[in-house]
Amino acid sequence: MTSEDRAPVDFGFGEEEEMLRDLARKFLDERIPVETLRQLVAPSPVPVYEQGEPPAWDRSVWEDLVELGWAGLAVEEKEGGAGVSMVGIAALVEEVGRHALPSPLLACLACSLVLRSADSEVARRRLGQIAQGTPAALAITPGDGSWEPERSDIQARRVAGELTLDGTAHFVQDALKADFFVVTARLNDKLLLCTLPADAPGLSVEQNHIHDLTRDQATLRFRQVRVSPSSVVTDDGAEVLRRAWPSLLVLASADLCGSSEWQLQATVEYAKNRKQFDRPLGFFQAVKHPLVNAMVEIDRARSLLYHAASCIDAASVEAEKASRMAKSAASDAGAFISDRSVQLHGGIGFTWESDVHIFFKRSLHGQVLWGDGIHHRKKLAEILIDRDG
Amino acid sequence: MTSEDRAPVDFGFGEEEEMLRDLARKFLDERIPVETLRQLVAPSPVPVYEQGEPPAWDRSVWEDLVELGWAGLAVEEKEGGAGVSMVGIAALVEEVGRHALPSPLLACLACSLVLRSADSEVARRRLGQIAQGTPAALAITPGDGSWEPERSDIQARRVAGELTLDGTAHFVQDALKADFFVVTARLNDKLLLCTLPADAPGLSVEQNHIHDLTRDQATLRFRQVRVSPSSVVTDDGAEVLRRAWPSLLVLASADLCGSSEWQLQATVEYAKNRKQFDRPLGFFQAVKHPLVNAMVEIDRARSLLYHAASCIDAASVEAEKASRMAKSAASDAGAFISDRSVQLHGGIGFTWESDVHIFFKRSLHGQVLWGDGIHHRKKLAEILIDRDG
Amino acid sequence: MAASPSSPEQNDFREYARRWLQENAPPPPPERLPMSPLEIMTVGQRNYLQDWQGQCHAAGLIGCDYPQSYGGGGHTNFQPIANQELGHARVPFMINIVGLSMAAPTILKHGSEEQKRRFIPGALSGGEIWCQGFSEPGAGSDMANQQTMAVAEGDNWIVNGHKVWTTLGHFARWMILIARTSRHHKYDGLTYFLAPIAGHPGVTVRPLVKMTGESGFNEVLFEDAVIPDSHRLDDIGKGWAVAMTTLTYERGAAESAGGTGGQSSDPAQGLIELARETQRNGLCAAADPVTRDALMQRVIAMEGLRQSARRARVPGLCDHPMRLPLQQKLLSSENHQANARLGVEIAGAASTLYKLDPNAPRQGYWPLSYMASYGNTIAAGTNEIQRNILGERVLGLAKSK
Amino acid sequence: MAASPSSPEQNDFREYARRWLQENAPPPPPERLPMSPLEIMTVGQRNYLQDWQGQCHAAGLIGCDYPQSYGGGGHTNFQPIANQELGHARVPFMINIVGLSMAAPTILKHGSEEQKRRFIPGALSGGEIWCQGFSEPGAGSDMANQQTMAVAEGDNWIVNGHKVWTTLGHFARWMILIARTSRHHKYDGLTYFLAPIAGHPGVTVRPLVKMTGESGFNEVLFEDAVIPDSHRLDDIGKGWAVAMTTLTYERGAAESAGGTGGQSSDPAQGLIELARETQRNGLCAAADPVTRDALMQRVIAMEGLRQSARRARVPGLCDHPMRLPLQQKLLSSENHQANARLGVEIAGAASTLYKLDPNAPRQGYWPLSYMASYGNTIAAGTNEIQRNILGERVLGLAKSK
Repeated sequence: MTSEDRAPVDFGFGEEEEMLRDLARKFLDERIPVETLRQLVAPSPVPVYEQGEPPAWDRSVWEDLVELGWAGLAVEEKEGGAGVSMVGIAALVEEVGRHALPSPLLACLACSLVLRSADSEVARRRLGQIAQGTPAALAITPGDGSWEPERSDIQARRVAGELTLDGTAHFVQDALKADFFVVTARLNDKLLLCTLPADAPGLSVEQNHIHDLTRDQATLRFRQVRVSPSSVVTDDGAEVLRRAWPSLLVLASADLCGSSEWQLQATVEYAKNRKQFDRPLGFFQAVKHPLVNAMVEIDRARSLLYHAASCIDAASVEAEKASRMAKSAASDAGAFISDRSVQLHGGIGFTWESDVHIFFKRSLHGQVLWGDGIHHRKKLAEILIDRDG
Repeated sequence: MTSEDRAPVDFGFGEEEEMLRDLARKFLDERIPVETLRQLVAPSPVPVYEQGEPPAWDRSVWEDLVELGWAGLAVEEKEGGAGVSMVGIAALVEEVGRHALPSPLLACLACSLVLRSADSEVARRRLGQIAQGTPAALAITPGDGSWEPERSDIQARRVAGELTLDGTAHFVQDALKADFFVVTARLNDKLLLCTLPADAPGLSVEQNHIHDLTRDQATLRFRQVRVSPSSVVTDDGAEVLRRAWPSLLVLASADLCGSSEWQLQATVEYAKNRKQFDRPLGFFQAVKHPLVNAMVEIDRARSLLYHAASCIDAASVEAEKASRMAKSAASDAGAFISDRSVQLHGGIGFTWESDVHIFFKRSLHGQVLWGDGIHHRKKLAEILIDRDG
Repeated sequence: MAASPSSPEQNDFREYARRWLQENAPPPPPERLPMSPLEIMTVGQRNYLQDWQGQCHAAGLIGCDYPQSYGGGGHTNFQPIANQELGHARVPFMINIVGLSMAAPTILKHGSEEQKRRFIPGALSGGEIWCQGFSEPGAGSDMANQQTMAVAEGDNWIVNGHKVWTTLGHFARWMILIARTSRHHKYDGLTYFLAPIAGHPGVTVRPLVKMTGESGFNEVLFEDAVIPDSHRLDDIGKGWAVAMTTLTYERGAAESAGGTGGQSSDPAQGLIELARETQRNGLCAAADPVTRDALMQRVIAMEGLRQSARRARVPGLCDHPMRLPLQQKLLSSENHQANARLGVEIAGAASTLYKLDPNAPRQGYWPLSYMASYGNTIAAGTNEIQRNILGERVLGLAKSK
Repeated sequence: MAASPSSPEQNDFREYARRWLQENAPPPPPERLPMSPLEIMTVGQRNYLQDWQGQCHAAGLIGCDYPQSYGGGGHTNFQPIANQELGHARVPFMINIVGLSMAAPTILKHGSEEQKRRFIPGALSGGEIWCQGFSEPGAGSDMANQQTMAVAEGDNWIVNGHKVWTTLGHFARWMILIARTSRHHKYDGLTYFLAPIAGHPGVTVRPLVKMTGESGFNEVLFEDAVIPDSHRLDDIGKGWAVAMTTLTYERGAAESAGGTGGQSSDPAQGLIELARETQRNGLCAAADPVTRDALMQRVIAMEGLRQSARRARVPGLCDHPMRLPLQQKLLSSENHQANARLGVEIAGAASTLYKLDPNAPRQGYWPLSYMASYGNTIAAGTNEIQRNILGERVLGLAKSK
């Protein structure tokens, strides 16, 4: 159903990408092993869940990531970034997901990918800042439950040459970690894309209470927020986001594939060591076969993930289809292994003390982020059935 | 979601129903055990599949069934039938499905239930004939893949006081066994319901080649077929069929529940006796758990079946909902145990020599008959979501 | 052979129950109530719910079908009617879930006359809260692998051991306890006790925290705790059989055995309402055919469970007496999980929100309920074990152990 | 780090293959062809298909990536291109499915130079049809439980035993055969042979009939059949390991190992076409959102399988070398089954029709294909066993036997 003519057989996953990924794994294994993660984000349910504190993250890890150049992975070298291929980014983000890393990294990558597709002077300046470690977040989601970026609940008005924003951006990921936002707003019949500092007058960042302990999320309210001309990226934001959309889906899919693989391996380990009826749990097909089914689903998602990333790298027209397939598969695989990871861990998997729930919640959040499986299959059907491929 | 106020707690399944069911089981166990069935309908694939012969049935069994009064189960006593409750009919039809009985019985019951809801003199006369053993079949299905009985591909015209039919009835069940048909046709903006002898001039019965070896199916073509006034049941066929529809779904669901239970028990027996890796197959959870899941699905369908039947007996407004639930559950349960019955029988289940495929094909046919699970859930949603229950 | 409608007494009772509930709906709770009895954390919640159960019991809506001598109403088949009306009235749930759905029916079947008079009334009224001691940290899914020991000493038993998953343990007066009275027999070495908990010497209750961040279940330690032999239920060595009775009555069967009615009695309706309120990509989720199909699957599964509970009481429609009863735990827990999961999917982006977020649909019920649902699919014999039991005891397949 | 497009050679080859197929599409078959090589019943069908494979081989579209000395094209990664073009061209399938997807790659890996020269060319050209002798009537899913015995006698082996599920056995010149050469070791007592079939003394082939009523597979009896030792593949006692190679190449991996291209190369597209042509309740099935969602699930699963075959060749993206290859049999067979099942559901009422009915959609392909699909989920180690193998060999879980 797809043509691979333009994308390389090996997805373009070469030595450079492999080295980057292996380094990432090593770094994250050292800096945020799961015990450290648990102590960081889940010492007790009270601070986040009852007192509403923002989920914790380790700024020193972030500073070291910036040092390693990760903030600028999706920024071209001439703007001060590393200019890594989408396949390389996917591989690195899989590691981020596998460690459920709390950080502004995914938000920075998302902003970079959007700004990169805009190709304007303002965009390039912002890309340089991100590459240097200034955290940014995407504020492009309306409140109607739509993840597709065509709409905005923010109204831009130009009065006497002055541009102001009023309205709300919903479900802004890792907003509390950001120094600036990349924002869409309706301007006449166009979609304005601009950037705004987190402390812009008239902008309030309202933290959402969320289940996921490894991200934050916020609602951004704009009341007569002034946008300087030097902050306007483009007034064709719809087209810019349409171009960047497959790469955002790749980010979300890669994070899900990584966390799913962690859940699979953690449950496999448990099934190897835990005994029941005098046999290791994994002896029982009611344990073994669901784990095999989870592996199969994760592998499907991973294969589609690298296909999508390589289509983006090859600027193939297949990229939209491939990325929607990847996100659908990654969301469904995440849902399945999340379910089995708790169930097959038995009593212990159901407790706060276990690591399992941290990944369960990150996955649950990721399954819906930028659209769930049903959503992307619906959009895919419009291409493959109504538009005939 | 449903009210049981009017239907008895025990579904009205009393001594009389139980005796009828137990007698049916005994009779069918004796007259058409599975070896006899296989020799009857599947001695070789050639006659039916290659030479297009109609699937075989045993007329002497049918004559004895008529003797036992089964042809008139759904006919009131005053018309010469047994006037059994829908719950009793459901229980008997479960046995018919469990034996995959080839016979005109289901078609006769279906016709009786339709005619019974018409309450006209013509209908009563026909009911009496059915009760005496004259086989009939329902010709009410258009060719657009719709099982809902509102439409017809037959046009009735009244010219000079003479009524004639032109058009086609599709997917007519057990048509080759019938002496007469109960037919719907469009007459102006009404739906005419009438009866026609199988040898009516201008009517041709074209046998379909079907997979199921235990039924027949035909396309009926009408070319200027004259309908005598004494054959017109009603010109409000739409309402008659709407009232009878839940009971037709109960027939189809009961047949499916019965064949599903046979498939379950046959596969359980195989799993008890067949050894692999020096253990009975049923030791393995990959065999045991799917069989348990099948049992659970069959039980859900059976419970909904008796609920639907008792709603019909109680003339409850819940009958439509309940019968759509039953057919959806029975179709899905049938699909699941059909799948596992072949798979878990391994190589032997895949051969013509095995009994398994006879039930597989009857179930596959039954799953779609009068609408599959998706269809009935769609109609159910219109009641429960759009019309608020 | 025509359908017989409800008896006049039953119709009158339904009318009475409906009116009483209209006139006696409780005041708003002093603090936010949890989704189910499994998450009751505070004394304020407990007092409010205990008071409500007491009123319902006094009004004759709880325990209707128990003999009057044990605090019941002495009727037949009134409880399903009361439960339906409790469900429709959307009043709070009954706090004493273990007492109503497990302890009382088990004592009614296996207890001595004294035990029935002593224990059933408090279970029905909610005056004495019960917890369950069937699960142990080392036992995993193998419920017969109990390590808690009860050693006879005169007219007493000396109990030592460690129970987990003890819902409501922190408020419980009594526990239904399985303990080992012989090391020589796996199944026949188990005995069933009605063990004193609150304030009893040698018994320590420690709250555990669930993955949702909520508490409500506990671990309970027995250290030389003394239980009088008069608190033993049925014979020594019969514990496994008695426990099977308990599990048979749990949940589904609870419909006829005490009532746990309350706000969550029709989850399918709740899902439909959620879909009506939810926008997905600017369209109402209830108008999306894929969601509608999923909703109807849930409706059918829930109705199927209700009708199976009804069919289980018609012997002529049950091939094997345990076939339907043994499915109840499996199906009610998996239905609950599937309902909650669908709620998460329908809520979409908003499912990320915790209950304290003002925009969380229905105070974050769906994701919390989804996570909490694993308690039911894991506890009291994981559903994998439930499937083994069904395959072995009902279908007669070889044991998988 | 930019994406490198296909090589100029590959582009040229694609162009060539496309043109050749346009210009050399075969004439209509003299009689109705079956859905797949598994149901070839008549000599007329065989001759037609054998001729077509021979032409494709001569044109360089089959065996492209095998060395020229074994009858191949000597290229690298041309076969996937040829397969894509064969699929797009909707020409008949390759008859020698076992030869191409199992025998040839296994011989290439394990055979002696003489064996490669002797056997591979005929497998590629279709001149010599192969069948598989891995399944026995008593063995069930336990492929290592082979009872067919091969006893050494001088330079020969004397073979006795009974094989079943032998697709194409009635036309086969050769069989890839696993036989027991020692009763003392279950796995290490197996040896792999390239056994002569057609016209060979002591070998009897009997057709079996499938549930669909079609034949095409057989049972094969060996009664003191003599196989020269030169037809032994790899060492004595290495049969299990060689068989694993065979199963690894089967199906999915066949993409790179010989090509089985032809009309069914994109089943998802076929399902979409079916949905476009099918009315359900007066509406086009392709417009029904529930059907659309199901179709997209199939599209995604099929594309996932293709991309996994691609990823399996990128070591840096495979944690465990056997993780993807061992999934191929499981997934290709279950995808095939799920596709066919969806086809049945979409066809609705018309799915009742057998292939000889003039109104059967696509000559009854979907229900027949659905029933035939169980051949693939059962044969060559049931999918239950495949899951055991994956769980044990890839995930490292304890053996379930």
